[in-house]
Amino acid sequence: MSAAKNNDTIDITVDFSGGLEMLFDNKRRYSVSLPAVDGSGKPVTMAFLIDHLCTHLMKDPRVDLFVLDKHIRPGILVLINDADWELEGEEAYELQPRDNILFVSTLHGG
Amino acid sequence: MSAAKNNDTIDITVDFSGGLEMLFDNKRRYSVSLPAVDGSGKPVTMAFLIDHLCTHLMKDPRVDLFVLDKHIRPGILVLINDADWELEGEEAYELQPRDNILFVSTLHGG
Amino acid sequence: PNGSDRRLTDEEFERYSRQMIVPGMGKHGQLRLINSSVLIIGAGGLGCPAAQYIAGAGIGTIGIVDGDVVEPSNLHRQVAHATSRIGMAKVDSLITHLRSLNPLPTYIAHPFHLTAQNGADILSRYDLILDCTDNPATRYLISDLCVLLQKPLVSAASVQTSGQLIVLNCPPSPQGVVDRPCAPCYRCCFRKPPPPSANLSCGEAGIMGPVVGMMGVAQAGEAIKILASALHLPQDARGASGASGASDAERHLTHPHLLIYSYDLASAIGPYTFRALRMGGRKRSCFACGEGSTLTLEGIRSGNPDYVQFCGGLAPPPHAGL
Amino acid sequence: PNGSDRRLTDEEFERYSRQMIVPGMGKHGQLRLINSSVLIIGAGGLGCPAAQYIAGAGIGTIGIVDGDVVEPSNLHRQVAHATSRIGMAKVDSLITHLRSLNPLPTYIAHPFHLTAQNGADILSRYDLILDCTDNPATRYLISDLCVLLQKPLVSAASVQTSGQLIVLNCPPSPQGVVDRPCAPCYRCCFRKPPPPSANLSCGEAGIMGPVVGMMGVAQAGEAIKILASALHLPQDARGASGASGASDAERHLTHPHLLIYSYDLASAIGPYTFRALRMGGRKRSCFACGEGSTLTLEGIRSGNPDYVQFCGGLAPPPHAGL
Ligand SMILES: [Zn+2]
Ligand SMILES: [Zn+2]
Repeated sequence: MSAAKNNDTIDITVDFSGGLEMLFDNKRRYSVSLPAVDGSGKPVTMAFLIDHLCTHLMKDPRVDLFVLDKHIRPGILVLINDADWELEGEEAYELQPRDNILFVSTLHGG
Repeated sequence: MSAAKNNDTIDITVDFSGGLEMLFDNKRRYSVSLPAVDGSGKPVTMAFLIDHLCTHLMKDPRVDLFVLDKHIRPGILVLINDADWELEGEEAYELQPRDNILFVSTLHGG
Repeated sequence: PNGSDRRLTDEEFERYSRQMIVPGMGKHGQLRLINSSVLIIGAGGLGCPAAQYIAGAGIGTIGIVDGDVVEPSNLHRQVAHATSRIGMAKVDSLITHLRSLNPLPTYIAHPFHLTAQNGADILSRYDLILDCTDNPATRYLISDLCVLLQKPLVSAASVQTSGQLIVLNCPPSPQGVVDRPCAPCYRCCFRKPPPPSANLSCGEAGIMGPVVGMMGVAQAGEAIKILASALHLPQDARGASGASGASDAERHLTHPHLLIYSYDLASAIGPYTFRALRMGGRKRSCFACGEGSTLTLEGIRSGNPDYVQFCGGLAPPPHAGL
Repeated sequence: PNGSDRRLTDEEFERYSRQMIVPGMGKHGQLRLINSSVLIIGAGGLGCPAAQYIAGAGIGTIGIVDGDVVEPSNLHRQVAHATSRIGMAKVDSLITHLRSLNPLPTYIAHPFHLTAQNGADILSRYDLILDCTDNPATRYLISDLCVLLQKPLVSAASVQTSGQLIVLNCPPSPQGVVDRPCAPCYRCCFRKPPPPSANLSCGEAGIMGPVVGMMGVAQAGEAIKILASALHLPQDARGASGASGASDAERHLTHPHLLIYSYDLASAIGPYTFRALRMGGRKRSCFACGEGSTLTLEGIRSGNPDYVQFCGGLAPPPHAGL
């Protein structure tokens, strides 16, 4: 579907909410530039983004509050353009320019 | 700025809020298709849209609750893509495809 | 249940006049509220403001569940309690306030925590449930009971500077039905709880009063909307009272939005202060409501599933109400 | 003003502990609240919930202005009043409730309507103003006084199923300064009032309780944010307490967002339930705060401008508080 060349980039915004922003330097919004294709020439996916966030943006050593066993930990909702990523293919979703990705931890207090 | 041809159209959404929806058949959102240029070949503006709404969409006979002396009546805010239209040129603003225009009456109750 | 065609009393007309003249409410909507019953689980930071507006609107029967007593550290956000009622059961303190606001509804006190043993009996007596609790185990229990008892559920949560709200199971569908669009349950949206280390309570992590207050008032707003417009009933039971313009899916909440509120002590209101996130409908694979689910009321009563273990092995805190 | 370095008492620590542990608040934020004063104009549908959370949070001095008495038709939404206090001055009824919630603040009753004659004297005694009134004439008067007295203003309004909120004049700048970005006043955003025929009051047009309740709680949230983080003070007076990530413009509200809430009795929460609309900053041509403005406190006191005439010649309703 994507006709990206090897040195194209994709610019997206990534938001953190519900307390997750504390793991990312207390910033609620990041502009993120990703290569359009991964090392094997395939369009970059949500899985690629999550790995990128852990490697490059996360300041907090408690990675397991974001990722467990290489997947987003239970209790975090992932939204692609404000829709539950389960409606969009989850980790296999291929990122599009100007996508907004939101990670929000579910709350239980009251 | 616009290179529109005579039979092009521009598709926008128009929202009503704060009670104004009552003048428009109690619908809060309309999809509106406008000619890209007006009768004299100029790109269509907010002034054109307002005239179009009064002529084609308004069901309520009380036009003066929306337009007074050919201008939007005092007490109605106009937002172009969620920004006050005073920041965008007001009636002279040239509509762009996919614009969202919101009319909201200011409230004073409490 | 009975009396849906009765006249309003003069006292009711006077008290509810300002909401009855709102387009879409009317005498019809007011009578629906008067003939409805709502259960508010949790008399804390969410339950206090929710109960104020639910009682004010004249919902006829209002039950409150909570096993805690009022403490001084509650009072910055639990605005229906009072300093003079510190030490009193929260349920009794809240009902004291509600009765002084509006003596017309019937108030029912359930002065203990909701459990797998007592839950079904309590929830079955009400038309609509508000989850105003503060721990994952109780939240999954309430949702499972709402699936089995076919009750609409207005669920909210709040910690520190964040709030969330979603309407679930509305309108309710029989467990296991997946051949048509059905509203999701809590498990459809939030399949697994966070590990206990990632779960913050208001007691440990803190909470700003207006943040949880906003969510509680919003819960009342959704509950009143659902009951006054009968959004939880099938189309034919609602009659032709719905306003034009809203699609049946919008009315029926089969694909609800999760509202999130992000309050920032250091910044002004902006475009991301409130966001409405589009969630899916009922999931075929849902443990509670999906195809072939084996969840039963009898199972829940006898400890299956084990909610405490599911949520990481910690029992709900002794002071579970926020 | 004094005592900003004093210790918190044990009672204060206990009562405010759950908000003090929220990141960004702390003892420093709590002391700022305790040393602040807020004036709530209107003890109705907005003022009741706003006052509950402002009192709960421990703002040190809380003034209430309202000339009305409690009526039965108020009680579905004015949830800090009580059936037993029908006929009592709203100011006294509200303070009764607030004092039972939190006896620590100083409460000041102004049991009369705000007027061009008494306004400056009252507003000048407070750090921040909440406009919880119900008519255009009073709203323009309050804004003009806030410009001249350099007070931040949290303004909200609500009718039927709609609500609005905006933070104005925050931080305040001297009247007439237009050579740098300054926050707008009410007139900068709403230059002219609607014709009287288009202006709806809650008494005539109705109001859903949770809608006005949401706006009142949100007003408290913005007031607490501004005072705890000192967003109304110049950067150097605030110190280094602001969290990173927010630009100075976001913190300083020089281009505020107008929050609008659209509650729909017939539909679920959706992406347009809440919208934040970007407004401009101070307008060079503003009658009140702009370049060369001739508005003065003395003028206001002596009837210039004429707010009633400006708003279409109708005096504020005799029962002006909602
Ligand atoms: Zn389910
Ligand atoms: Zn101005």
